[in-house]
Amino acid sequence: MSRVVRHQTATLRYARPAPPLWEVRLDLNVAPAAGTYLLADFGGPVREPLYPIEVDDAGFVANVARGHPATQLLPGTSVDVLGPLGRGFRLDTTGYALARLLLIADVGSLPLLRPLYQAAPAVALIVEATTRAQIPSPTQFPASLELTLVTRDGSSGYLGPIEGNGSAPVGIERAGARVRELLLWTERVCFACDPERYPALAALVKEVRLQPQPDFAQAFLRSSMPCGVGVCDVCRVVLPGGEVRVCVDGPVFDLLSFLEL
Amino acid sequence: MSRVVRHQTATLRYARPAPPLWEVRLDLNVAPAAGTYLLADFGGPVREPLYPIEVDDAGFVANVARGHPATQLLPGTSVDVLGPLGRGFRLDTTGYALARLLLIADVGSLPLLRPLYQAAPAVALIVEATTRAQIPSPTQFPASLELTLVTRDGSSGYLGPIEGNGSAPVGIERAGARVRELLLWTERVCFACDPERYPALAALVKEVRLQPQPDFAQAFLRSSMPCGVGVCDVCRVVLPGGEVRVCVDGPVFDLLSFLEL
Amino acid sequence: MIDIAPNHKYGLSLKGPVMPAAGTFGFGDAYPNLVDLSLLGALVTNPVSLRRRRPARGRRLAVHRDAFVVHTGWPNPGVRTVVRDFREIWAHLPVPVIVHLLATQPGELAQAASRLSGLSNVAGIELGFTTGVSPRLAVDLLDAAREGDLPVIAKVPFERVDQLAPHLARHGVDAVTLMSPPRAVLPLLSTDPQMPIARYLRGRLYGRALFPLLLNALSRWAGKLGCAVIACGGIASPEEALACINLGAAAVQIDALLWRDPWLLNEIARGVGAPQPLTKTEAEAALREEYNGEETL
Amino acid sequence: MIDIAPNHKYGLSLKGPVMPAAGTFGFGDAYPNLVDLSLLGALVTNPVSLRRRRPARGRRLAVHRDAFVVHTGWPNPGVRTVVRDFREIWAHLPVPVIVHLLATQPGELAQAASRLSGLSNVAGIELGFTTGVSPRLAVDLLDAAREGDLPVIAKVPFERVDQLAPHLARHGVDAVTLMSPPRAVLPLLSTDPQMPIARYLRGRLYGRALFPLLLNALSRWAGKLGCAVIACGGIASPEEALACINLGAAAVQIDALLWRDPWLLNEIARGVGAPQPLTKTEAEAALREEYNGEETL
Ligand SMILES: Cc1cc2nc3c(=O)[nH]c(=O)nc-3n(C[C@H](O)[C@H](O)[C@H](O)COP(=O)(O)OP(=O)(O)OC[C@H]3O[C@@H](n4cnc5c(N)ncnc54)[C@H](O)[C@@H]3O)c2cc1C
Ligand SMILES: Cc1cc2nc3c(=O)[nH]c(=O)nc-3n(C[C@H](O)[C@H](O)[C@H](O)COP(=O)(O)OP(=O)(O)OC[C@H]3O[C@@H](n4cnc5c(N)ncnc54)[C@H](O)[C@@H]3O)c2cc1C
Ligand SMILES: Cc1cc2nc3c(=O)[nH]c(=O)nc-3n(C[C@H](O)[C@H](O)[C@H](O)COP(=O)(O)O)c2cc1C
Ligand SMILES: Cc1cc2nc3c(=O)[nH]c(=O)nc-3n(C[C@H](O)[C@H](O)[C@H](O)COP(=O)(O)O)c2cc1C
Ligand code: FES
Ligand code: FES
Repeated sequence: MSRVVRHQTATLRYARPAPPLWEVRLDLNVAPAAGTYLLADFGGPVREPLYPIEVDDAGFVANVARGHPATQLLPGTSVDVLGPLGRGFRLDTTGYALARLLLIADVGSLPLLRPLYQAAPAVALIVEATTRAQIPSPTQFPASLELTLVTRDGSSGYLGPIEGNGSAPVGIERAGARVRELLLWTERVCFACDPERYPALAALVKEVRLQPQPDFAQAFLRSSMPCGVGVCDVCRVVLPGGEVRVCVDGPVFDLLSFLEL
Repeated sequence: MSRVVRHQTATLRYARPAPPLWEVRLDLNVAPAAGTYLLADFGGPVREPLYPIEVDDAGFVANVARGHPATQLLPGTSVDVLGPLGRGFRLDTTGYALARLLLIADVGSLPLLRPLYQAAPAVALIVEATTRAQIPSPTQFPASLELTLVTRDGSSGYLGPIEGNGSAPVGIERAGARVRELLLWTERVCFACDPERYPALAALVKEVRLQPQPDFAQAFLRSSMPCGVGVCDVCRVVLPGGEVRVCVDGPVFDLLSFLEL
Repeated sequence: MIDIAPNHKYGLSLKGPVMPAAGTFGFGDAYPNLVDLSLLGALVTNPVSLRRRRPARGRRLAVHRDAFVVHTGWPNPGVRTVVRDFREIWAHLPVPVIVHLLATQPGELAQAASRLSGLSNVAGIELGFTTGVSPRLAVDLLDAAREGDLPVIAKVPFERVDQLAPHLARHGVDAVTLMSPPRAVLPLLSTDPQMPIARYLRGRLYGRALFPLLLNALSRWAGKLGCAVIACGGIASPEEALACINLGAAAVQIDALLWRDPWLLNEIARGVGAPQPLTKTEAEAALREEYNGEETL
Repeated sequence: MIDIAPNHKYGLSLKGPVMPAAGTFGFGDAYPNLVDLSLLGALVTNPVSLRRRRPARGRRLAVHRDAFVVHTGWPNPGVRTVVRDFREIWAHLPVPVIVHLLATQPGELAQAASRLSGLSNVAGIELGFTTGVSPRLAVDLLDAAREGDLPVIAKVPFERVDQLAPHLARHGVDAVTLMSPPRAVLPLLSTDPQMPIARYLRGRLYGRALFPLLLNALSRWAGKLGCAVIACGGIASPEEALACINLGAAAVQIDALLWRDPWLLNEIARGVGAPQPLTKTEAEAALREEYNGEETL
């Protein structure tokens, strides 16, 4: 379990509104992989996790809430960070390069999957929102991405929920068949949704793929993480598949850990 | 006792080192008179007093400690201030303009008297330091000021203490005679010294002037002042002349309030 | 109107739930232009004793990050002089006055309380106890204060809430203020490098960190005492005041944080309006601890 | 060397006065490159119970300015698994290990304590009590823990210091840690505008504001118990550690503030060196309250 914990000084490049949140960019020597995180000291009594939503060689971009102290910092300010920490998305453990990747997200958690948009030659993305107005404009996605839109009220795209079944009103199509099709097509699927949905989503994957390989489906789990190294137990949760600490065992878990037995 | 309390927004003009302290300049609509103060909000849980050491129509300069949060502020930052508060030096209560003014200070408290350097046609200043090295260069004083230097070790100027008596080693002159001469010459004397010396200084004034008018001799008293309006009792002290609150009854008191009976 | 002493013959009715805490706002005349008293529920005076008390000596304030320690010894000129100097001002205030009395000795307290009877617009007494007061003495002091005819609120020291609040409630106190500030100690740094910590200051602790401790006290006692509870300790926003009222506080006192921002009193009064506390069931639900099963195996 | 258990047959000798607090540093392997353990006096483990404990559910952290509330329910896999997983690591640490045991029931505690006997480099037990523990149960727990052969330190809940510290000292505890964190409550804000405060979180309070409360506890008890006192609560600098040692603390624990700055442990260890507490007379002088005479007239 013992692992080296990196301590870095990042440089704030900019902080700008990206409604309803803000975006901050930090320059950094060792940039975080998708699904990992950094614990940043913004002056509060505990560090705060920053999850990368864009990554390049020189650093990364993360979202923070409006009014967050980071939004008040001037470009060039040094920020003390621990990390990258945690286990991110695992795309290359099978020994061969991934050809097809499926991403599934609530619109609120969608940015967490952004670093994966070009992680394979063919990437499909299913985004679910409550209603049409919440769905980002298609111009915000790379053209290479195969996009499937789902709304809970059927006001745009397929009728959700993704994990749901049953019939739809005339003229509206249920997401179910499309989701199943993509689940059969893909080599890996990465989720970023409200965790309360993971048990049902796990059941869906299990149903479609029968015997999915470990890590075939991966799910991102958010948590308060004051320590990041597994000592404080604030992020320790009981999943159906066993007790885990989000900070070191996650934040990305095998979706099947959420499968209720 | 009831009085209006002014609430202003000052603008920080600059913060720069003035060893061993820092100097901050604040622009302000109603600038403080010598011996009064402002209570500024620099983000701590209590406001902090700022005493003016230079005043003009557009604002004032004050000293703060090294590392004080004000030293980290950028020019143009707004600072929330209450005041001016308190009773400052009183130079014009006798109905005619003051012609001769004497200032007496420890070298540490000297800046507090700086706003009085040109408060009368003839101003004399007695500065006392422990040793020669502490005395500021004479070029730092206006040429119009009649300067008397006193050191506690006789290494420069007269041999202190100001309130002391007794003979001096050959070649060194005691401050006593010079101080008495200036006390007889002046119409008012303003002190900024370690308050433990005020009882002895009061006795000296009393001895030289016999029946000094009220406020002939005035003494500046420093204190923690979290409220500034007389409600918290943190600054309430018992002087031989009665119980006072430094924030509203001072910070400048009749020196004779310190006279032990 | 909120009646925080419904069992008292006069009651103690407040137009709103916000008031200053004893020792933070003086006797009513200190912030004439910065605070609109008419928005408040009551004025709580600075502490008063029967006899004059002198101020403590030496350093009396120490700041530590977000908190600070104050030690004054509660100087005051004694109840007779306070009444003489302020009765006219109190009579003309737009809110009722609650006089905070320092409670040390029952005989003296009874004398002090009786001096407050019949004063125009003086509507209640709040008692301040020393931290070490025994439960028996606390009740004797309560009884002494009730020899005057005003409703009596007991302000309970932080360290003694669990012991004294239910005890005083059983003995018929009209209301309880939770809580007077914790005792705390901070070093006073000296400039002597050989002996950097030559002195410590012991006193009352103020600051925003009191708020989570206050909520804990409220969650344990508000709604369970059979009398009104007034919340006091580090409240600095309308949201924080509402968090107290939700847990069952009938009113809130704003403490030494108002030295920095006196207008906080009005901001909070405007922000909370005339709030409704949660029902008992709602409050219990809001406080329910979530466990994932207890020890197994 | 500082012996914090001089009356125990083995004693408990520390190379230096600085250690992590229980629950903040894990079991010894979490910060391999950020903390040089050899600079510390001891390692205090996370809390361990006889049986496995499950984590609490729901939100478990709430931050309020300079302070924060944590609620975990002290999950741990039980003493048998902890010993199995960490005994090898402990045996090779450059500092002695003090295992923190959650003390609820004497029989269980005796079993847990006996599992620690004879483990290489395990040099002591620190007991954690629930806030509401009765003095009698606390002593029964102490006696149970002593059925193992290790020195026993009692970590006393903040709210109960005055009651439990002298009581446990009279009953022969080897050392006392002042203090385990206060219980506190914070609102958990929701996004529902109709019901902005739908939940509250109750838990342990951490942050720098604990420090003035810790110094108060130390000033009341360190040097007066006849046993060693370890200071714990919001210590965040060598100066603050020295302020505790001056008042008579034999050692200091750094608590949850080290999650932000793990290197604080080493910084404080380097900064305090091998300090000498003040003599009793010096400490009394440093704490003397300065009054300007009591009530007059
Ligand atoms: C010369 C002199 C003048 C004084 N003048 C004043 C004055 O002007 N104003 C003033 O307010 N006080 C004054 N005091 C009182 C002072 O502040 C203390 O309250 C008093 O000294 C009692 O202290 P102690 O040492 O007896 O006990 P302390 O240790 O102070 O405790 C007093 C009692 O409170 C209990 N107690 C204290 N803290 C706690 C806690 N955290 N938890 C539970 N119980 C606690 C103790 O068990 C004890 O019973 C004066 C004291 C002296 C000696
Ligand atoms: C279903 C369930 C599961 C639980 N699981 C866990 C768990 O996993 N981990 C865990 O740690 N705890 C657990 N607890 C215990 C919980 O945290 C409380 O300690 C327990 O509920 C006792 O609370 P209470 O309501 O009886 O009294 P509380 O109000 O919590 O107080 C308990 C005792 O402490 C005293 N006390 C509390 N606060 C103070 C104070 N400030 N000053 C003085 N005395 C005080 C009280 O007087 C009382 O005697 C669990 C409780 C329940 C109901
Ligand atoms: C008459 C009297 C009344 C007191 N009332 C209180 C009180 O209401 N709250 C409190 O915290 N302490 C109270 N104390 C006890 C404290 O020891 C302390 O004196 C008081 O809080 C004033 O704080 P200070 O002396 O540190 O300024 C009281 C003490 C005396 C002598
Ligand atoms: C076995 C046991 C041991 C406990 N030990 C402590 C302790 O050492 N310090 C403390 O503040 N509370 C202690 N508590 C009591 C608290 O109720 C609380 O459960 C504990 O502090 C853990 O905090 P949390 O549950 O809020 O995370 C203990 C509770 C139990 C059940
Ligand atoms: S964040 Fe502390 S254990 Fe995971
Ligand atoms: S500063 Fe508050 S009374 Fe003087």
